[in-house]
Amino acid sequence: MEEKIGVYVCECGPNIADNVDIDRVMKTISSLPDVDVVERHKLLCSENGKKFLKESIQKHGLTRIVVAACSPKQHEVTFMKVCEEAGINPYFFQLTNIREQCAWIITDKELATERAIRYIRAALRRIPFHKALVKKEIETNPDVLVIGGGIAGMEASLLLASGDRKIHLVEKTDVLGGKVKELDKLLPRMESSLDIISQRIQEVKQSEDIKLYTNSEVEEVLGFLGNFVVKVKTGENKELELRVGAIVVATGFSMLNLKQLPRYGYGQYDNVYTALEFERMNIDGKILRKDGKPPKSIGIIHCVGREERGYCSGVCCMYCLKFANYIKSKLPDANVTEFYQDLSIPGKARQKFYEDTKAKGVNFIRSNEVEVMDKVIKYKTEEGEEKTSSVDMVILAPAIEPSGDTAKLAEMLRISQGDGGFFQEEHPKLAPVSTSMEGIFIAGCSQGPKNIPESIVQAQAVAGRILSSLIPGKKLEPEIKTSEISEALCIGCQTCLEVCTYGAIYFDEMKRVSVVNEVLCRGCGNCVGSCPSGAASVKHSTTTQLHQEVVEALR
Amino acid sequence: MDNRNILVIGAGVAGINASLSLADSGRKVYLVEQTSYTGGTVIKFEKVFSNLECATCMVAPKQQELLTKENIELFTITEVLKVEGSLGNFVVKVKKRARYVDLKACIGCSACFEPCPVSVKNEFEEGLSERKAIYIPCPGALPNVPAIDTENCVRFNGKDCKLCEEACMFEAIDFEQKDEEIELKVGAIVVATGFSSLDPKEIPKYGYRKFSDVYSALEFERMFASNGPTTGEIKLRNGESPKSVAIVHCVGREEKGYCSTICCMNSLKFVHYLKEKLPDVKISEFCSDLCIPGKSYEKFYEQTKTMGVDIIRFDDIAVKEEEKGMSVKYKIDDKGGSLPVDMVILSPALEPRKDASKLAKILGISQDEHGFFAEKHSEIASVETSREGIFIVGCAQDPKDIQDSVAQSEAAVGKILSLGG
Amino acid sequence: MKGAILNVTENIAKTIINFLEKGLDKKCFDAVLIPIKVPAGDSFAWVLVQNKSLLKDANPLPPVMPVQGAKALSSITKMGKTNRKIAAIMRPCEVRAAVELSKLEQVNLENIFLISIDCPGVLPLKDYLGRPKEAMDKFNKILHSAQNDIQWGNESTRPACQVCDKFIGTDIGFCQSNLHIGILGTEDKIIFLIPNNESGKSILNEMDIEAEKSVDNWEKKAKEIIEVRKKKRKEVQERLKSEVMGIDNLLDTFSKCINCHNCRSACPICYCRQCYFESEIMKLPSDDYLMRADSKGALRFLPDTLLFHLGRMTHMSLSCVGCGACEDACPMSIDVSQIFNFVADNSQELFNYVPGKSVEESLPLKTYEEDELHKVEI
Amino acid sequence: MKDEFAPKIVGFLCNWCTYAAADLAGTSKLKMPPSLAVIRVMCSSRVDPVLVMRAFLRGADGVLVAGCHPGDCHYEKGNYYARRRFALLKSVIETLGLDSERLQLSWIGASEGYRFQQVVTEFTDKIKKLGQNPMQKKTSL
Repeated sequence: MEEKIGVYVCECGPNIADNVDIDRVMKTISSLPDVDVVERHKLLCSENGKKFLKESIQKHGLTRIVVAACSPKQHEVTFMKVCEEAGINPYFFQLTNIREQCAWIITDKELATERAIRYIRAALRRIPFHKALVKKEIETNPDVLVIGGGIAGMEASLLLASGDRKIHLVEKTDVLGGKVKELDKLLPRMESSLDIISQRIQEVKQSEDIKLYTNSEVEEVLGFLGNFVVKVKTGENKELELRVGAIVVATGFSMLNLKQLPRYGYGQYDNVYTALEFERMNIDGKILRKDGKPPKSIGIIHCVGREERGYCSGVCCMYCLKFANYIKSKLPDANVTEFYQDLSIPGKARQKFYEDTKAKGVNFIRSNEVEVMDKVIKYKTEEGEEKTSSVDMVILAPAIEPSGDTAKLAEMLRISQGDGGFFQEEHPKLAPVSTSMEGIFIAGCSQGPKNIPESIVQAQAVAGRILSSLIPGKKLEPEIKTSEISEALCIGCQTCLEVCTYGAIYFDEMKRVSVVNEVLCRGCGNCVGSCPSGAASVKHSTTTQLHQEVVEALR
Repeated sequence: MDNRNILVIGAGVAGINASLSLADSGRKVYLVEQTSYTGGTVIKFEKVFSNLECATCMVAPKQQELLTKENIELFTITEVLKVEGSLGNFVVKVKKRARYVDLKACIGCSACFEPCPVSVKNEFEEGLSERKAIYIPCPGALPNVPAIDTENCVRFNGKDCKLCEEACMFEAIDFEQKDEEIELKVGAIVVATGFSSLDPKEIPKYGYRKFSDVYSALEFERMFASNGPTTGEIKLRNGESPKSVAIVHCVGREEKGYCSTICCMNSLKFVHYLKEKLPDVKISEFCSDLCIPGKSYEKFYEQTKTMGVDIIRFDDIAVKEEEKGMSVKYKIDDKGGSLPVDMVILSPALEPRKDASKLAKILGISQDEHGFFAEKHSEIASVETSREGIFIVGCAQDPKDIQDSVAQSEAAVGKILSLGG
Repeated sequence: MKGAILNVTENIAKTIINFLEKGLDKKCFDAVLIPIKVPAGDSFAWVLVQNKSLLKDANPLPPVMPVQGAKALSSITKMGKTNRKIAAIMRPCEVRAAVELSKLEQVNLENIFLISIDCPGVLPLKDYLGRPKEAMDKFNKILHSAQNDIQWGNESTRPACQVCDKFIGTDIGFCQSNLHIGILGTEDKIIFLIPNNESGKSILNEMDIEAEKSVDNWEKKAKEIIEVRKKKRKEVQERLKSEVMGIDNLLDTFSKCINCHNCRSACPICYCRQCYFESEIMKLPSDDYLMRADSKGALRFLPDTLLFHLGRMTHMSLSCVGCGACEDACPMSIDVSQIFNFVADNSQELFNYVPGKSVEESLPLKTYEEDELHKVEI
Repeated sequence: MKDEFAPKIVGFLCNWCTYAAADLAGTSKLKMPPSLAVIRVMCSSRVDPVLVMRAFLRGADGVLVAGCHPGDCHYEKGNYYARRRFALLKSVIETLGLDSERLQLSWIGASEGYRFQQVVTEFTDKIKKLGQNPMQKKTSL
């Protein structure tokens, strides 16, 4: 059945009409063989403009629509809705821009009219190759897998758990609480971390919507957003298969191994402790040297491993100040010196904590080169002078690193590692807790070094992203204009698979062809640009459609 | 939670993100914005650190999605008057000031600008260029619909002028529009009102507004903006390009008593701006501490250093005028120095909005000693307030970068949706 | 560089075949992929030999390359790895093409034992087919002039072979075979067996051949010839620049092209199931051709000949190993391989990529650097 | 002015950045030569080299591929791949002695209306100097 094509030219008040000779456009386009209806209107995007368009489509029984007006970025959606209401598939429609890219930028009215006609003819060449596209919906499983039972993992689990959404919390060790439970007091009000953490752990254990698997690890992850199948090896060495809709990675961090940095004397001299060891000491109550006596002069060294790791971990300055407060409260007349490179104390409350600590008689020395010898710290001042400070205890603040199994997990989840080896967020500014693999989220220090409040905010943010996208009972509506790969043409070279940013293409081992996962595909067309044989194509932006526009441009 | 609708105050990057997520989950969102445009402070930036991404490319798609999302109702030039009730049943009264341009009819063709006789300093452009009484803040602003500034419009000051109305072919301009008070019933409120910058004029030693070529960070940002007053050209008041520039960090830190988190990174970004337009300009960056935490920020600092900038530490600093240009006098420990420069860029502290205390009273939430809204618990509940159902996100709660503001906005969504209903 | 030295019995080919037979006996590999003269005697074909006795009239270094070795290996392993070990003895360009195809999932190198051999080049198929006997003598003369003749095989072999600077199957030829057989400068008395990696060494151990002898003088001679070839390659490319490059020269050069696309069928790197230039995308309504004829005045048919060649060059120039199979296949004797080689050199130089050098090195278009190629940006 | 050579340039503009910049140039009424025929693609990585080659051999006086600045890509990495493909295409054309000056890759951000005007104007001038694409008249092409 021959397509019935209608062309609607919008005057946009004076904006197009002033610089494009609409009459000449109407005359030229009407003379074209394959056009059935050519109409004009003062303002198609207005209410009566849309009514006029809808009625005209229905009256003439049109099947393809070309509208020549403003930018598709502004009104493509508007006119597609009108087509839908008029009873034709919204993708049998092309909006060509004769305002921002024609009437408004070309001075000579003759030339602007010529360009407008060319753009309309380009749309007319292209529209016969348009195919009807229908909104897709896919079933989703609302349950969520949370990897890591630290402060971030627990917070996300508690917010996500509800009657119609089960949470599977997998923890590698046998206890919840992660690194926070290894801390004595929490900033800034020096509350005991036990009070805060144990209450959280209770809530997790008591919630019947959270299934806790301790001493367990994720072995394999298959599937995609809404339909993940995860194999978990549990403590009793059983293999479990969990079906979930989203995965939250909250695997925390590990501290730089200080043995790698001999100049700090860790493991060589007595009384040189890491931050966590010092926290342990405070949890146990007393600050004592190896020989059981309280120390008289303590050196706290910031930025240990900052140069090697190439980033500032951001949290050490504050907890080193906290240590000074531990010491001053337990050993008021002990001498405390902090060696730092830069004081990272951002935000409204942190500088005050620094000034209060300094007021307690803690001395601060800025030095980029610090070395720990037996009972003495050698350092170079900014002017390059070598100085020493005798101490009988040293506390080291090591850099924060990705946790041990980050690389393995990244590969299993097909997400990438970014700066510092931490998991790479989808967008550093607007999507800090999601990844390029839709349905897989990251929270806390697994995404980068951060303090407790920021980890908790990120966990709550992951809950926000999942609660607003993976809704029990509601189907997911993925992108419609996705790419597709013709099974007949594909030879399985997997070039497309490797260039796809979103892991939206997988390889069918049986048929030895690449296949697009339409739930993950966002329609960028990178695979099509990389495919030599033209087997891959993007719906609504096929090579033939684009070539028709080229043909008209060069007529 | 009985009422599922949500009120979001402030259409900056945090407010937009919260509104979109809440709308995605099916909630009805009322987004109230004080100015006539969305995008808040972020759209004033040309690029954002640390990957120097173009701010408009990043935010414009979100602004467009906001304008076309069904269950988001945007109220521009609107402020909150009264808030009553509690979690699940808030009744909010807002005052929607007249825009005098019909949002539906106007198609943003800007035909009405040219005839307007009035020309005043454009606040969006930090006063670097002028705008008419009927104006949009900058090309590409969304919604792309002008507003009439009744303070400066001659019609609203006695003269019977209708020039803009006559220029409009769509009868979009309606002088009879009235301010209206609207009552909104919502279940929760997200406060994303952002920050304002300390006015460096308050600290005389920087010579701001005294010497000609001392600029604030936002002024320099607009000077560099490709859609801004100079379309990106970096020029002194006398039209020449600067040969040497000093960028001063921590402006107002001592007076305020806190570090504003983002000025170091923002100032390092300016080195890239300067080198892009003026490859052999001499740049010195004056800072007391370098606050560049996190996995990516130090890498940006190291990369910036390779472009040729000398980092000078200081305890105290002042800007002096010389016969030609200016000089920066600085002191560190007991040593000091003075550096002649043509241009000085100041990174002022971030402080709460001027109307923060008024809004705090209306919302019934408290403020901290600096005037930022006070969070319920700084460690484990930093997006909640003492009043249940009212959440604070972004720089309104504490100076932070875009990533943390967006994370907090998403966290508020998480808390709201987890309350069920 | 270390390797083993075998004394030649009768001739080089015989010695290599004995080595392969010994390999089969010792179960180092279960079959051998090797060219064998066809019964009609005027060509060679790849044969997968399992019965040792049939190896006797095989020829590891045939005078012609009717089928590029990588194509044979691809058809064996395209659907997945073999579970039995196969030793394939091929020219360095065939080994490199096979490695390149493995990165495109068209060859699976697991259980494949690649043996390369110094390659003097091959005769054009046309010369051989007409008079196989005389051509064979000419080829043997080239082969045996391997003693010290710096101009080793560079007049009667194919144009592509005369300018080939990667005819050695070791790292100096950017090749990653498991084992390389050196015959240069050995005056037919000995051959060198040079293992390129662990699997090469282990096979030699299994066959208790000790590979600790120095092969430095062989390597020195090879490098000399490589330099000669490099110089000749530059000269040919200069000539091409003036004679073939530019729109008019190109149109004249390809005006004789009959669109048979043989060059594509013979090419080991062109692996598509259906070529883009024969797919639906290129089939346009008749008014398109009328429109083009209208704007140009006239339009030649079959159309888009140059588009096919230029388009194919964008598809394969990064992986082209310069084996010259395309030129052998061209019925109209268009010197396609020299043009494609010239384009390939420049494309590969862009990403300093050598096709088939290593399995780990990713194909340039499958990856990217964040900070690169600023000269193409405006 | 009528018979002066009016170049025909095909422009593949990425929807998120350069097409937005073109719209912004429009709303700011920035005048530019009418030589560019804009074709909107979702990402510069959608443009495969043969699509550009077909336009070039069919007689396009110039072909412009334009997208987001590296690092700004809406799909994170698309423009990195597009840059490599474009570099390969340009190398093939250059080696064959066809004037690769007619192919241009530019990064134009959404707020760079002026830069879009400048790129279109300068590219048009460059093509005017190069003259008509000889391919247009070659009958055997």
